[in-house]
Amino acid sequence: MGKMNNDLVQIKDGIKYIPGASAIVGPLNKIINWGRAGSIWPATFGLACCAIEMMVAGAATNDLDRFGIIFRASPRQADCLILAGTITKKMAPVVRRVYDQMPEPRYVLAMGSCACSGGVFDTYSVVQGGDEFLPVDVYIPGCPPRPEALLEGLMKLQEKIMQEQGRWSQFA
Amino acid sequence: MEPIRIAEKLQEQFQGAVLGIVEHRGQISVLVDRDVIFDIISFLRNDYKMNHLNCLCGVDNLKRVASHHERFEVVYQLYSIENRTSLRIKAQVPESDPSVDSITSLWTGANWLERETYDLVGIKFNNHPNLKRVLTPDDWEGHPLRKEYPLRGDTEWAGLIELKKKAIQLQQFDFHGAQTEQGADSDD
Amino acid sequence: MGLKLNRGQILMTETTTLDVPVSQGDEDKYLLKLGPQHPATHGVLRVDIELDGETIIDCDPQVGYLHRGFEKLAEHRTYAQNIVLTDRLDYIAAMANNVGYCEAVEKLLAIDVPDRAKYLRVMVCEMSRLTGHLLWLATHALDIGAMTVFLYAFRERETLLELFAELCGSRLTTTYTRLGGVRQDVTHELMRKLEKFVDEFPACIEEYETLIDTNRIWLKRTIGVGTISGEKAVDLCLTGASLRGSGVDYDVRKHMPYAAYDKLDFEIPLGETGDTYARYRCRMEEMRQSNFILRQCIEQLPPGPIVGDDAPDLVMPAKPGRKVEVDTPARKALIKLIDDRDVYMEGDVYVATEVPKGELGFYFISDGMGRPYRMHIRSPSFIHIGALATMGKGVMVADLIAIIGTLDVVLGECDR
Amino acid sequence: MQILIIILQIAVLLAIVLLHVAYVTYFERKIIGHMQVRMGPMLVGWHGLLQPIADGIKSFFKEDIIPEQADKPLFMAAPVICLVTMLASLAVLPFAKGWALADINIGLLFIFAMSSLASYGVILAGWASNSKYTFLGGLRSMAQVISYEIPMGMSLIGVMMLAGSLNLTEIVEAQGTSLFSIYLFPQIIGFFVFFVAMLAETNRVPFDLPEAETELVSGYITEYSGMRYAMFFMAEYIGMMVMASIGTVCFLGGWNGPFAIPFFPPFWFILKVYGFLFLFIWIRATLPRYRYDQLMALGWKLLIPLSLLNVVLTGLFKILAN
Amino acid sequence: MKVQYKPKRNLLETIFQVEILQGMALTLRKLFSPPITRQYPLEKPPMYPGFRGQHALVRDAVTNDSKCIGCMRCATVCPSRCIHIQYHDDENGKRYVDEYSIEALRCVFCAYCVEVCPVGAITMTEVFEYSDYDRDAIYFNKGALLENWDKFIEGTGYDESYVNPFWRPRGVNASTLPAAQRKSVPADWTIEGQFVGTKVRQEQETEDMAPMEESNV
Repeated sequence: MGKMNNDLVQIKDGIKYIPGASAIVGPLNKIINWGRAGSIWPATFGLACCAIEMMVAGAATNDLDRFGIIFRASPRQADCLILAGTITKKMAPVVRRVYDQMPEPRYVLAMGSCACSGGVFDTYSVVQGGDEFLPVDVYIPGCPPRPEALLEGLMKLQEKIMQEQGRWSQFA
Repeated sequence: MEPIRIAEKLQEQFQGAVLGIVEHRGQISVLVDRDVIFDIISFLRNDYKMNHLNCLCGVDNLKRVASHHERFEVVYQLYSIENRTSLRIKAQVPESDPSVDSITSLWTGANWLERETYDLVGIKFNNHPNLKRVLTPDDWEGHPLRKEYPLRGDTEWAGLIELKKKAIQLQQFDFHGAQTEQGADSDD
Repeated sequence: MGLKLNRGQILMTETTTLDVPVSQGDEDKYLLKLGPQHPATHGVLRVDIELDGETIIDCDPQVGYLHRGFEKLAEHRTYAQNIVLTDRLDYIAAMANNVGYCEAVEKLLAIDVPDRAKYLRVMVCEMSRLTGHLLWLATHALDIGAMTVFLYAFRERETLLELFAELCGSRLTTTYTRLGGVRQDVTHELMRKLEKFVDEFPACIEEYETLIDTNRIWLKRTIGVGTISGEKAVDLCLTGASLRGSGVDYDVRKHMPYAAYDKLDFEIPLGETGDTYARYRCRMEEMRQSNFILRQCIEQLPPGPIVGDDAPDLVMPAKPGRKVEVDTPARKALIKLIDDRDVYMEGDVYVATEVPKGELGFYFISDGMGRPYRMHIRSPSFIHIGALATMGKGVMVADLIAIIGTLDVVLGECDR
Repeated sequence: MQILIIILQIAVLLAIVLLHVAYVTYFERKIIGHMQVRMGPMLVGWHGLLQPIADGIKSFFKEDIIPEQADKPLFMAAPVICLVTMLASLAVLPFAKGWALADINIGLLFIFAMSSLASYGVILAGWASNSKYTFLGGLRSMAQVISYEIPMGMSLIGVMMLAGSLNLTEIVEAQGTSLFSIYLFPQIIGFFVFFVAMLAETNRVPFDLPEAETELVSGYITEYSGMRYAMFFMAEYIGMMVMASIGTVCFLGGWNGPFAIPFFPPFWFILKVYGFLFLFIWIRATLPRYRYDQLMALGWKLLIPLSLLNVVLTGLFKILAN
Repeated sequence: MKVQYKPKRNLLETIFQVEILQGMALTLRKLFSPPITRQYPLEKPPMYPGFRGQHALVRDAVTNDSKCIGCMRCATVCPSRCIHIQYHDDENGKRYVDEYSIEALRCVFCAYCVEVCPVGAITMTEVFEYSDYDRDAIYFNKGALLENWDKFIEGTGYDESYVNPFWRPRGVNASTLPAAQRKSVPADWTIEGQFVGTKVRQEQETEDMAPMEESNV
């Protein structure tokens, strides 16, 4: 990592580029981001109530497949982790492990009050928010959010992906 | 047969062991000594066809111990599918030795209910085949449904502390985490 | 550059396989931990199985991955606030839980419910039974590999959920009942939609049955799988369709009628063989019966208020019938009032209701305060998963998946 | 010069086939979607037409994880074996008269050999990943392929007997004399056995046990990510196309149009292949999945006797006809 | 009642796979039937009054501020304890609400706060799309809650007369409600206009008719 840094010029915090390469890198970036945004595959990972609404979002009425989103059972092939439900303390290490098994680039959506902040369950056995141990990209409020709200969150995530610069994990 | 008749019959059969009969909203509960609990329940099961175990749970009587006999209680709700009668048995369990006899030999299904009671209230069941925690992690401290246990727990579970440490440690391998770290490097 | 390597190393120290680390056992035996992240475990169930080839020698379900401390939390909230918690218990059929909870608290505190509210409760109960059974059918079929049934079942479920949203503003977590009644009355339009649904639903059941009912693969996967005799089922404390599939006639709606069930006409379908197919048939029949009950509700809904006169206020656990002062100064004082006031009688009740999964019982102890002293939930799923240890022995991996599906468990209710 | 032409031919064939593979996945999602009263891909490109390309780009730029405990060389070799063998079997397929890269005399045998080799890739993937699910998936796949190669080969013996050749071009040409100039009707039992075995061979529903999602997560590909996963995916779909092509060649008269309608011959060929693929997708949308032992029983107890019966009947038919 | 099984298939049905073909015919039929999918970003789902969505404080047209009187009933009844109110009383005993904030990410959307509010100050709107990259953006203070109301009114065409069914529960006697909540509502929200079972209605009608007939005679 250290040697790579010398070639990179930092524009602002978190954004760097190789001087002179922008003619190639720019369009490539756009294409990659477009590809990623167009095929977000979340891991099949339901935790609690919100998982049911997540299933509804994948069913015929809302059909996540329209966005190119299909659920993958194995985290190795997933791009996105939807925290759909309450994360208990017993479950938290497992959630983290699933996240660790996902290949870069990976994104996390916290769906619903419980995943965002623990919700009504301010008790001994519930983690107060998924962001205590995971980098959450999008927070979706609701208890549970409507399936459309999940779609909206995923569209927010797509917007975020489209703005990324140089997240090419294969070659990073 | 009316539940109250059964309760009276119990009082007859197990003299001294039945500590009282309480009625609330038409439901009869029988307070019994914990030593005879297995006999009483197998008696009910065999002689009165109380073949369905609705519910088995532990109660901590810390805050109302004055009006009751002992610190803990194990509540058995029995129902007879044939006769359509139900009866509640409450075994009194002292704080000094919180244990009762297991009824897993009568109902296989009681296995998990007893484990749950052990897990959450901390009452031990003698002769239980596999008495370990079921809902909380194995290395959990304390029994959450005891009255002195605070709602948010008194100590943090070791597993979560470890996880948070690991999360911070792994942050540098994350895309955003890695970038901020790189930024820090290039400043040097 | 180093990103890949470093992450791999850290992964290695933590785990060698995709799943939870596995202890080294016998050479012949093969230990597999299905879950908690597994597509067929309906959430976060973990089943540790010991395999010999594809046959399961030992099966040990592990739960608690969704243990949220319901019973403890309920002791710290008022009776009215706990209705909100029951939504999240069996989140597939939240209405049925609401009704079960309120029936229990009303019995404990002796609150009367008007007739109309009783009928409305039955109505939403049966609607949620349909949603529950449809979700069961969908996931059960998906587990066995028939993916289209999943989407067809969700199509009808969606109609019901939208009806819930119209009735009480939320699709899943309904919070519909109140102590002493229900929160909202139905509108004419809602009932028109419901009537349309009731008319169309039998054809939809036919559709599912066309796909799987006589399909040879479905028959092979379900007949003779997970067989339990009636005696064994009672011994395992099973309830609901899992029990009735074995021919034991026990349904709380008939045995201890609550709400308006004693005024309605319906039958309890019973299986004979006690295998997965019998349970499947039972649930399909139950859906038809529920549809029939819904039609009766539409016909017989009596006029009148939806909340009883002695229903307690939401904020103040006042004595029944007592008028509540609106402008009590501050929250602290309010909370103190709630805690101190000796409003209810001491005592305990156990009230069972029939939810889609089986018998849902609430055991309450009141010490006279505005909050329950102890609330125990007899959750059918917890006991059903307990039975999985017995039923899962000696079958194949694929059968275990079918058995988990047929027991119809939901982890939110199991772990509480 | 000869070599250059061949290389050019290979390149053109690969490009066409890979494009078809990409769009077969699109059609599968679309058709299954509509069968399930939903829509399938809609928003990436017009009616989701760019969906396969987006998937491809994403997979290519995805991090490539090799589990630390995995057997690295084998782990990396497995997807390559799968893909290469499947691509190699494309070489002998006659898309029209004379339109085969290698018009060899043992065409059928070559394809069998290659499809058996591909299952080595699957087994290696299952073993090398060093994970429980992949291992079980690999085992299931091994048993399945062994038991279904036999009925598949035997079901085609009837075709070979009728055509008197193993060369695919000759098989197509030999069908000219048959009813409707296809072997489907004289070989109806053989076709049935072949079709079932074909489903099993390509791991499609109702025989998708090696990658049964609800049982083994993703079976043998559980540990693969990014491009390696995409290679398995492509291999699976090329496998489907190859099998469909054999079905077309052996039972449906290859490039010959119905009632001898003259038209661009590869059109008929591709149309028939797509007919098979549609059937694959249609079955996937309808049927549940067999259990492992039932699958074995079906293969050994039903399909093999049936295919033997077919051989006997074909033999009798040939004798009587002569 | 014993469950009924369909008859076992006979040999002919086994050979020709009739039941599988029936299933396949069904899926083929569905292939050509219109999909039920709602194309979400273009087509919004139908919303009904009383959907429990984003929170808002009703803006009072007169004072241009919230109607909240700081009675703390909502904060008390909230099961997830996500409402925080700060207020001060002046010398005359009049109460001023300084800050009213809702931690929307902790809220369980039960609408108890709406139901208990005596003045109809807080409401739940029909907005549900407000996810964000930032957790703080979904912590609503008083200004944000008032803005939510403005946005809701603007977007949906409702005006001041919007009645949330949780303020004014359907089928409840209006006289039992606080004055602020006695708004005019559609007829079938009142007890008089409520839906009555079809059979019950018929019976009522015949009963009503009967005396009339008698009087006619």
